[in-house]
Amino acid sequence: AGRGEKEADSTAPVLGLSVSTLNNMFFVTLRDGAQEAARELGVQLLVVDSQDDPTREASNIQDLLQRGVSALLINPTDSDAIAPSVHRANQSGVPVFTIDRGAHGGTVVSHIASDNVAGGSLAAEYLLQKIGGTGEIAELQGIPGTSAARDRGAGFNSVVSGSAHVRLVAAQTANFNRTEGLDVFQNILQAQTNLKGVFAHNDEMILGAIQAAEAAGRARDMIFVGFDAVEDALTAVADGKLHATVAQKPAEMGRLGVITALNYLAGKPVESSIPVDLQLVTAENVDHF
Amino acid sequence: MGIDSTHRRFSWKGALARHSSALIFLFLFACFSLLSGRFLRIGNVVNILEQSSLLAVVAIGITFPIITGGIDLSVGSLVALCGALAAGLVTGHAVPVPLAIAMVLALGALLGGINGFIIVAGRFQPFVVTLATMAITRGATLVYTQGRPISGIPASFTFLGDRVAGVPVSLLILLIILILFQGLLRFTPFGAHLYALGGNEETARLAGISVHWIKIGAYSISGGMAALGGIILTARLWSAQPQAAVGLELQTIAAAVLGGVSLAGGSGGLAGTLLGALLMGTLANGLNLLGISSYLQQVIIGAIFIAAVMLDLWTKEMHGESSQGALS
Amino acid sequence: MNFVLQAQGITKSFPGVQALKNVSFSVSPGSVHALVGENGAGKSTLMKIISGALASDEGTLFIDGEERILKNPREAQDLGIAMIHQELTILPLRSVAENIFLGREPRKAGGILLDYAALHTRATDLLNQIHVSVDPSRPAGTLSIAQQQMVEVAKALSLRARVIIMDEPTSSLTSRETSTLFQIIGELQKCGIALIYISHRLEEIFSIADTITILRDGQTVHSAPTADLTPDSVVRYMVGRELKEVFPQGKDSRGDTILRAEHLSGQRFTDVSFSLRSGEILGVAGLVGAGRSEVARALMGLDPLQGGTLLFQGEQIVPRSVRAMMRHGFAFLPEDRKAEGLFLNMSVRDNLAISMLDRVFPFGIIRPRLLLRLIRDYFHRLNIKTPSPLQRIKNLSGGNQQKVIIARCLSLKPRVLILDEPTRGIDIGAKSEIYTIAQDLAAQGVAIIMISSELPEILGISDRILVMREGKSVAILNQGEATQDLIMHKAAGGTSWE
Amino acid sequence: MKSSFKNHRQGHHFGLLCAVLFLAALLSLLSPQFLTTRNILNLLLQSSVNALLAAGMTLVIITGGIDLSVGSILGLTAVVTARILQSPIPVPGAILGGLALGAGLGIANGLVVIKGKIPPFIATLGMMTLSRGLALSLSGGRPVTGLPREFLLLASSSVLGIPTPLWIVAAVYLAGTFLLARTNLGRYIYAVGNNMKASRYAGCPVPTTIITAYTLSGMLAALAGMVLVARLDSAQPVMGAGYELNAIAAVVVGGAALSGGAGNLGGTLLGAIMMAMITNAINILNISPFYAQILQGVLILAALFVHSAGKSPSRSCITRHYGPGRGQKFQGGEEV
Ligand SMILES: Nc1ncnc2c1ncn2[C@@H]1O[C@H](COP(=O)(O)OP(=O)(O)OP(=O)(O)O)[C@@H](O)[C@H]1O
Ligand SMILES: Nc1ncnc2c1ncn2[C@@H]1O[C@H](COP(=O)(O)OP(=O)(O)OP(=O)(O)O)[C@@H](O)[C@H]1O
Ligand SMILES: O[C@@H]1[C@H](O)[C@H](O)CO[C@H]1O
Ligand SMILES: [Mg+2]
Ligand SMILES: [Mg+2]
Repeated sequence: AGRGEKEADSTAPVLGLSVSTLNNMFFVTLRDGAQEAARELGVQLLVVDSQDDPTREASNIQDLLQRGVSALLINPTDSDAIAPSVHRANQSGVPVFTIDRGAHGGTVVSHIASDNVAGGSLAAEYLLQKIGGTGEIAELQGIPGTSAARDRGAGFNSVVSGSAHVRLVAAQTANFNRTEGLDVFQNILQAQTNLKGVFAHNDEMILGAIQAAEAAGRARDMIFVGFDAVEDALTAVADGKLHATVAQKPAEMGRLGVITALNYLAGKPVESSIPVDLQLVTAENVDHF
Repeated sequence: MGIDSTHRRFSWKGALARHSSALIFLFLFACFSLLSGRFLRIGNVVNILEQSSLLAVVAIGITFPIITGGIDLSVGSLVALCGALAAGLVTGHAVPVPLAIAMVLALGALLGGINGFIIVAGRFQPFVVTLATMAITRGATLVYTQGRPISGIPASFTFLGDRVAGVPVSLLILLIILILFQGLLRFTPFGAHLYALGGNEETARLAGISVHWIKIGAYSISGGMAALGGIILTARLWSAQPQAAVGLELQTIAAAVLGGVSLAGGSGGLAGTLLGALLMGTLANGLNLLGISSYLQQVIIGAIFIAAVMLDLWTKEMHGESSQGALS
Repeated sequence: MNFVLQAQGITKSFPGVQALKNVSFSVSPGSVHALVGENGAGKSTLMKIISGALASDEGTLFIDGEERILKNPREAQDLGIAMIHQELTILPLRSVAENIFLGREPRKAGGILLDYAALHTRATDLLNQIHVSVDPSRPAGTLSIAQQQMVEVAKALSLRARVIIMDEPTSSLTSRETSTLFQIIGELQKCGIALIYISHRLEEIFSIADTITILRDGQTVHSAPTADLTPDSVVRYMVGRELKEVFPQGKDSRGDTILRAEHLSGQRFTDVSFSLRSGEILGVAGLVGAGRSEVARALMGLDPLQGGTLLFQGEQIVPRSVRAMMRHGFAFLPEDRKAEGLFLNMSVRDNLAISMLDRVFPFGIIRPRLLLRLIRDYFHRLNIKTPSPLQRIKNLSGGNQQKVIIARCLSLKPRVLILDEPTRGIDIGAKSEIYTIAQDLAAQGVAIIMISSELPEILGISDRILVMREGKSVAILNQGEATQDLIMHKAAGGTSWE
Repeated sequence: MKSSFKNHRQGHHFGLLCAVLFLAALLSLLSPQFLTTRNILNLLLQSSVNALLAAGMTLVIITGGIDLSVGSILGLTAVVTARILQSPIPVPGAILGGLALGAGLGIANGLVVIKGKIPPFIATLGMMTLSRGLALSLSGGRPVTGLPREFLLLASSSVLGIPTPLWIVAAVYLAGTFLLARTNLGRYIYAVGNNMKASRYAGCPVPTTIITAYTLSGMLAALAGMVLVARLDSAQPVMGAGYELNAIAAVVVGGAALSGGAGNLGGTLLGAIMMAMITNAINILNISPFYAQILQGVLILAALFVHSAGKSPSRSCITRHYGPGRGQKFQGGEEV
């Protein structure tokens, strides 16, 4: 008898967590937060990894339902693509909680997330303020087609386009990836000689960009803003290399997910939207992270 | 001529050689059933079938170019493009669903045919040509969707990803496809000529077979099935994703190879491919039910894949030797 | 005179080669028209043009007196011209029946579906017609070469061909199988079918052909009824000069026994015993499938030996790998030049040098000048004709390719040289050069094992002849006592070929 | 250095060089920023990882094989090397350890291909999944950071004004070219790719040759991984995902035939540079990144047409089975 048998004879609820990808530090931290909470509360948490593939995600969630989870925590690969899976969970009477990204369909008990659009705006506002409301800036975009890239870009651009003296001269994708952040920003630097700042849809890319700017001797002339507040980024903020990053608190999201689900299963009332506040991490407040 | 046929109609070794993937399949099935109480349930078996059906449909398509001795790397991108176009047609342009499906299937077949055309016209390596069109098609998908998913698919479309009386519609589609193409392979001149071409292109040409058209046909089928895969996927996800099916091409090739389809061309069939796809689906499902970490799953799948192909080749070799021995 | 087929002024060039220059050629019904010429004379090219597999640059074809332009083999087939290609075109995994009717399978349901029942019965009928008893549902790859050849004949018949072209059909058949084929050719002739027959074996040509056309360097040099020609005159036309002796008479140079095989067994052979002396040429005769190549492969470490002992210079050795055997002083010329011998896309230099690299450059680093010097020596010794050592070997004629591979063997400075069908598909001029090379080597003390299906050459060149039958050594004959009949008797034994 | 393949392939090189120069000229017309020393150095630097992978891939492809596992081997060796770097083991030890691991994985590939008789496409596809899973397992999905400064010099230092990675690439390509043109092993690599069976009959050390090619490919993947780690100051388990296709594309653009037996490193280097130029151009001209893949695909197709003159490829490496007669079709009753 393998692990599969255990859940059957215990009466404690079993939670299922579907993560969009465990190839990314951010979600690994999210899972860790959830696992920690589950351990503390003495419930079993089954984790599946969609590897950023909505098809695999649908199958994985089906498998979780098959294993008879009492509640589903879903960190979707995409808000649209997750709808049918949520629907299927609804049909089998399993409550669904979404984390980090929402679902555009089906019934979700509560959504635990920070608002990526708001985060994008937050970053833009900081960036514009630091460059004095005028000048040329660049944007490093995430994997085309992912909701994080879309939402952060939307928030960012809504602020930038509202400002008459700031020009977004380069918007290129670096696929949430540090290597590409380095290479792509190297090329952008080549073309844009008056850049005053850059926003990247995640920290990986901004860290690559900083390396490119340092190599070109232009890091001092520029403001860098990232997203996620991963460990490396916090160090960079503390070192004064990175000016700001938008903290998303992934571990907190994971933890809240588990707690909310258990509360709901225990019959306690839960909020339908549980915001995890976004915070701008700068040199001033980095010590608190 | 004295050396006569002591040709045997049945041999255990032969049966084993033809169905070694079936054995592995049964073995895995038994293991998972023992290890997880939830594996061997009707519901889960239906799940596996449903989960494998997309892979199986596309893999059945790709089997055709592989039988010619070629390969099609563009299917993953084609799934995404065709899925997006289908979604775009039924939402943005309000095209009736059956018409949209027909249009997308035709387009997939056309794009596949273009692959085939480039391959035969330039006498290029299929691997390289489809590597190029894989990139181009993915780029086209991004341009068409502008990197955004397309949602708001009507129920008349999404029912293709649903279940009817507990039976997944995609599974029904798969069965129809299987029967249709199995018939095409076994009972029509096209099928016979496809195998001939895969066995020896020059021989086929000298026998007056229009090898170019057959190749183009094979790639069209591959493209058409990728389009069907895209349709099923869009229906299953209620939306079309620009980054859908990344890497699916390698999975489909793996499924075909697991099913005993030789990359050298000229042999293999759809039943094998189906079995290969089911094997992969079962593996993913079983490992999930056992709660194996996704990282470890990749290690296990990689190892089982190599071992299974080795077993397949070895049993085939045994079979091959026994048939040669029958002569002397 | 009425001709079923006439070709006029056919010209064809390939990049860098003029394969055919203004060749004319005609065939009358019910006749056997032989086409001979040295390697690369253009025989296959001419036939491919006639059968629609290649397009000519210039020239016209008349079929039944009507001018025709053939765009593909199919059109030729529809007009009754079928070709059995030099390289067999069997699909090994498909059934015999499917092979016979490939591209023209009987259909039903308005042409949409294959009619397997009809396929099967029609194939059976055809095979019976040529007295071949194989199960038409059997995969063609499991047939012997001879049987496959018959499948090709059945294929030609199924086309209701009125002209059947056979390009070196006997190059891999033994005399028994060849005579079966000739019987069938005779029957076909009676039905009014014309045959175009290409072969390098003159005795065959003289026994079946009505007319002989001789090509040289892409041109017709002579065409006449067989009765007006003699083998000598044909050879003269072919090579453009007098060829005195095909088999040079070497002196007996035999020394001590160098190799002794006792009761060897391996894949597809058992209980093979023989001995070999330095400076000796041991011919190995047998029917195709007798296991001669297998013995050679086992001696070279290509296949495992499963039993028996092998004594080399009195010491027991076990052939573990080709490289190990090469270090012992063995060299091997494989029977299938294209598949086992040549690196088609590599230069003549690299093809020749490949086996000696490790010996000449023990540190693994090539010294190009030295290499070139070593190679030129072989070009000279074996009279290899190539524009440059850097020429790709695929552009050389078959005979010269073969000599390059022989040079490769010689580059190993062998003490034992195994030649498996060294003259297959090679013209008479090159053949005689190869015999001379073998004699010279023997005179220098090299022990030679020569496997051949051509009895005249076995008889002409061997000091002793080992005869194999069904995987066993059945006799060893001395030069004086061996005759074609005796060898055939030993080789065929009691097996019936009818 | 006269060698047969050079003789026959000079034309291709020339065409490719012209194409690179033409593209460069076009880009410098479109953007004044293109033709600056800095940008050219950047561009070369950006192509360096792909160039290293493609060098190994070229060797494997000439033997008639293919190596889909290079991207994953890169990721796994990067993680392992970084882990060793975090330990007290000195930097050279870590580098050697990483290279040894890459070589070991390459040997495993070679063994599965030649002893297990599995087509290279399949063998290395399995290895690709397997080693990616190992990289993720070992790192727990997290980046490995905090690497010693000396190690970072591998990427950040420069000699004579030229970044160290470019020297590494230059050294690899020179050594590789020498290997192919002037050594016994080089001849064997071409021979095996040309005709596997004839190579055995001619006494070439076939298993050694094939295993060596995969080993070098694995080692170069490890080297590429180290350059990448040094550039980024961290190792990530997903590093190198998808790089195998870029490397294959560079080799193909460089003119090697996937059917084996032909190709050389000069072409591959130009191919890698051309691929990097596309990304560079898109970034500099701020073209929508959606078009990047389309341009790359078009480049590959264009390269095919350029190289096609006078060639008639038949079967590719992926269709090839190694080993005596196994999985091969028999013809004329004998295995071919
Ligand atoms: N496809 C080709 N491309 C280039 N040259 C060719 C081609 N086919 C034949 N040749 C050349 O044309 C000439 C005639 O070749 P062909 O095969 O007709 O000779 P053959 O008389 O049949 O010789 P053999 O007796 O060796 O079969 C030769 O020089 C050969 O190298
Ligand atoms: N089991 C078998 N399967 C297929 N073919 C076989 C088998 N046994 C014998 N043959 C036939 O025997 C031929 C090769 O046999 P072998 O090499 O032992 O003969 P050989 O005496 O060396 O003949 P050759 O004159 O061709 O050198 C093949 O061409 C094939 O037709
Ligand atoms: O929020 C996450 C992280 O920012 C990650 O870096 C990329 O994917 C996004 O969805
Ligand atoms: Mg010929
Ligand atoms: Mg033989």
